Amino acid sequence: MAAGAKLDPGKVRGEFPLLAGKRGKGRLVYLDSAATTQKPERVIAAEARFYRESNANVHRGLYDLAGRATEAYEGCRRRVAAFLGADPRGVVITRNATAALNLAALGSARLLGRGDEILVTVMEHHANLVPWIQVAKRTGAALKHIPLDRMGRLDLEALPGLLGPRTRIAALSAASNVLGTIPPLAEIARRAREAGALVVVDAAQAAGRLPLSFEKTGADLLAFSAHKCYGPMGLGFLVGKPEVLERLEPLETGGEMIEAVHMDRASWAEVPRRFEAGTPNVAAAAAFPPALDLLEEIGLDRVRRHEMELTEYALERLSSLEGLEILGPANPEERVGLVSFHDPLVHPHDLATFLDGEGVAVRAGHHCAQPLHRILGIPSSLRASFGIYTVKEDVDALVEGIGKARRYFQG
Amino acid sequence: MAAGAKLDPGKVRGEFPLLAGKRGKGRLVYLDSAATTQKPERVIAAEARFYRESNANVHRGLYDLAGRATEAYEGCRRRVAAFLGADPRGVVITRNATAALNLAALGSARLLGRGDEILVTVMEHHANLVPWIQVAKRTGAALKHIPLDRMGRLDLEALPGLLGPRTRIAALSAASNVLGTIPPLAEIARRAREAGALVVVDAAQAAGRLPLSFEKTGADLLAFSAHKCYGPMGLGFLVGKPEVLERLEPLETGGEMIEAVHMDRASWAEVPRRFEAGTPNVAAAAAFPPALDLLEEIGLDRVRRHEMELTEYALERLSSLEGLEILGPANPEERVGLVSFHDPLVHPHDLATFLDGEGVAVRAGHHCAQPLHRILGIPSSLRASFGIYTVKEDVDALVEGIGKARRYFQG
Amino acid sequence: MNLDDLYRDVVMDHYKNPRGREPLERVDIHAEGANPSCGDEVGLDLQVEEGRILKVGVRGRGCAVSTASGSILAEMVEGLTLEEAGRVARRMKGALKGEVRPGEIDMGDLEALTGVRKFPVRIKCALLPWVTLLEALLEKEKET
Amino acid sequence: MNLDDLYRDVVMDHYKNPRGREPLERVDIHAEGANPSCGDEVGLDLQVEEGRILKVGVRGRGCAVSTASGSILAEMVEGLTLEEAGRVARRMKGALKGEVRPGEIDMGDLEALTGVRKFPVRIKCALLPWVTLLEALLEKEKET
Ligand SMILES: Cc1ncc(COP(=O)(O)O)c(C=O)c1O
Ligand SMILES: Cc1ncc(COP(=O)(O)O)c(C=O)c1O
Repeated sequence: MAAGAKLDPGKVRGEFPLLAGKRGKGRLVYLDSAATTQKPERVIAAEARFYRESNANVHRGLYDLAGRATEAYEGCRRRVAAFLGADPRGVVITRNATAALNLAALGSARLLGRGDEILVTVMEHHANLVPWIQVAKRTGAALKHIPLDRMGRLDLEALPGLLGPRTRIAALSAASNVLGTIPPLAEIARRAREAGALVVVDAAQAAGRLPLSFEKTGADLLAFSAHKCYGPMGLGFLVGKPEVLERLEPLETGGEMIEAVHMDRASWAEVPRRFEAGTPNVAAAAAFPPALDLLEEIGLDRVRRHEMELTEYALERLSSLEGLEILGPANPEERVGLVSFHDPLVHPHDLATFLDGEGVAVRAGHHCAQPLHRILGIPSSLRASFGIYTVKEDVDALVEGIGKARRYFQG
Repeated sequence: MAAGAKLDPGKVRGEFPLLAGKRGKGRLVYLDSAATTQKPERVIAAEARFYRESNANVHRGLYDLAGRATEAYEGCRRRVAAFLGADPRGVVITRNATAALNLAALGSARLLGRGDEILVTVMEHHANLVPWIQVAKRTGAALKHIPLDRMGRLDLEALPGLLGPRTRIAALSAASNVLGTIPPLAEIARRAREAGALVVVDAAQAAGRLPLSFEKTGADLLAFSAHKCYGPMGLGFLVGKPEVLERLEPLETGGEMIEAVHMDRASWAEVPRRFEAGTPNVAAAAAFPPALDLLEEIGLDRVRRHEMELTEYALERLSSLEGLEILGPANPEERVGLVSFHDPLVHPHDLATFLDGEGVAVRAGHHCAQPLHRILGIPSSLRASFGIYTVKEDVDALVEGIGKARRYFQG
Repeated sequence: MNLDDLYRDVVMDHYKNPRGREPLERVDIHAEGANPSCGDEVGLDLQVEEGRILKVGVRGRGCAVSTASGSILAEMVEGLTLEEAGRVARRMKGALKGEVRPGEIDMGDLEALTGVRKFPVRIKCALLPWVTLLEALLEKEKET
Repeated sequence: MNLDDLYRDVVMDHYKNPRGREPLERVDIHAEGANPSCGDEVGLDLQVEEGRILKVGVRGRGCAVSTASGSILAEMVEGLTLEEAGRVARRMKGALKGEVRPGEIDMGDLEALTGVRKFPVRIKCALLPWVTLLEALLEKEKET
């Protein structure tokens, strides 16, 4: 793509078979990329090609096919490391972001004791909250929460009162999946580290949306899912500093992750293999690098600008709907490419079902963030989220659909 | 396939693109199906079709596409339940057999206390041993091991001395991945249950090889991997009685598996969803039913007979190699379709590398069963394992290859 | 899928003019129900005399489907004995889940709600008031 | 991939007639190494005088690659000071892992082993004796 040129979502769309085709009444308006992105043909083809040409189990095989499978698997690890500017020895391959965050949380139980504190935020996805609740219960540590300010941003003024000498871990997302909020991660990470805490970043909504450098985030551990990054399902990552990973206890044990096993005791392989028990999802690992290629061919800066423009446009158009309550910061620069809202006139369920009838796919519910919705005082919300293939017409279709729905349910 | 007719592996092979094609010098002799099976075209195509036509996240989506994805995912659950004659409410979808066994083991920690006993066997794969070592360490329970008799079978005479009122769990495989041994599972399960123990079955090497009925195994919980059953990678199952699953603690927490989440506490969804945190591998779930269709079109009885004949043939031909030590029972009826052996003349590594040069893919090593190899008094072994596409000529190529290797390394 | 299968006229009428919304003079049985997955909540009040439901009060406002379902409930169970109400609720549950074929039983206005079966994710919405009623009756039974 | 890249004549010669197999008169440094992933084990004995390795004893029999590698080790480090042996071992490790290009350093017979780099899973086999030597030297250093 020519430098400076904008991302052309219409062109990008051509790579995505599910979006390229017609469906029912017309084109599919897919506004649920925050739940999972659509997959480009090159990813689909790479997974099939793996099964047709290189399928074997990894590591232990001394034959050529197993060597190729191992290369595909380790190649994915290196590719992800390069994508984030991280050390490949610090890339643990997991099932999804949730598994990665569970490993981070439960694996650090050994670092926590009664009276220690874990700092999270009130806007976390359940995946970056419930595992910490569990580990707090198990270790006697206490959970602290960074609150929101009235603009839907993290309230940094509360930080001094929350960070202290007992803060062992600070776990927060690089972008909220409901508010869209991008917190000042590097700053929070710096202050948390100064307090002596490990920094765990849930990058599920940031990876593939924002230019992301492991080092610049300030994270000790960072989790994300391939399927939200135009890659295959069944694949996620915990990216960490190798010396931090060394301190975690493996969650699952079994084949591939051991060094020596006796009848009644076992020792672990080196990091990161220690955290990868059993046969990994080699096919998915083989299919993910092409997704990262696509993102880098476009350029993450361009992806970011594209999402920001869509967000700005969506915020503007949605504001024209009388009474609609839009969640999160007003400034698109402080948000990733998604907009959630509450319509006091039509229930989110009815709205989502109605919009589906119009060919517009959005998500209704608490988006795995019940505590946040409780704070916001609404049982659920509707979320429209964007990807590299989203066009302004998709936003138009959403806004028109809401108008129609209001007439249908209120008229 | 006509009733009574034999499985025609030559014909079956046509469905497997990796085996149908030529490779290097000639056809690929794939003898590592116990590590992972090759995939039929219909499985590869189903996974691609999911991404092209139905890709969405599951459960929470109120739109048509998400409904289709949910149906694919829940359809897989029902299909697996039907395959094993189990209750769909008892089918937990996991990453692989290892994850399923970790859930069984760590999830039952709450049922164990100091002085309780866990019965395993000395032939277990690390996946069905190390998690029990871990849970024993955590709870103060003790591990007991069913030994082998001189024929490579489980020594049932030792059972009365091993089963007692403190035996809470008996965990064993339905077939050994090294010896091939099929233990009298139903009998052991019955006796374990009489002693008051829960029965956990590692069916990783039995599913897809033997006609398998959940009820007849006598298992309370049963684990297996799709990728060893002609299905996709990144997919496994813990099949259990729903009331037994109710007693297990979830291992991973996060989205999808919760009922209600508050800032500092959470409650779990019903079984089996409680054990499925985060975005599942829907694409793999969509791709597995066609593999089970293929197996049932052929008929598991025929698959079993085919593997037994190959085993018999392999045992016979390998015995002709002077000095070769074949592991496991002599009777093919007591074995699944794999044969491991130790050649005192050529090291397993050299043999495997040499055979690869001849286009024969076998596995060398301890096959994730270090304790068993220690008992057998060998550091590692070579394993040839069969599938529905394996032909007698594959066994011939193996035996000839070993002869050549001996001349190469000894001559 | 056609939206009008779900939002039939009868349903929309119950949604826009829900029955059972007046506060009761006396509450003899009360239950709260919730769909944690969507955050919807419903409160059911029953005024009972000699084992017969005199009046039903429904509180909380969910989506059109659950609101209509609650309204239909209010209309249908008023005047029934607790036992009859339980039987009706169990039947409705079966019909909504597709375990009982429509037509097999007389469902009154609830028939209109069975369109929800073409929208599997919405079945929970229609079920909520009925499941809550069943729980209320169960609680009552335990008491006595 | 060609098998003869791995099993070159020099390698096969070392494999079939491994050096350093006689028991030593005196063992001054000893170390055990293992590749847990394949179960191979190697024992290394060094007889040292005034900081110089007089004789090397290798025990345990692994595959052709590790056996040849051990034999080459025995030949190469005899006569070297402990420091020199450590330097050689580190270089060999680098060369086998592909971190140092062959030709950059004089590798003697070990050059023949670099064919292993085309067989990534076998690199560990070739490394085993050298890694064990490095550990032995490290232990010794700690002692003094
Ligand atoms: C912010 C955030 N964290 C974590 C997750 C969990 O990701 P996954 O379901 O892929 O494990 C999600 C997605 O649902 C998310 O949006
Ligand atoms: C007997 C047995 N149990 C468990 C496993 C683990 O299976 P997976 O690696 O698919 O989790 C295997 C396969 O390696 C096996 O052979």
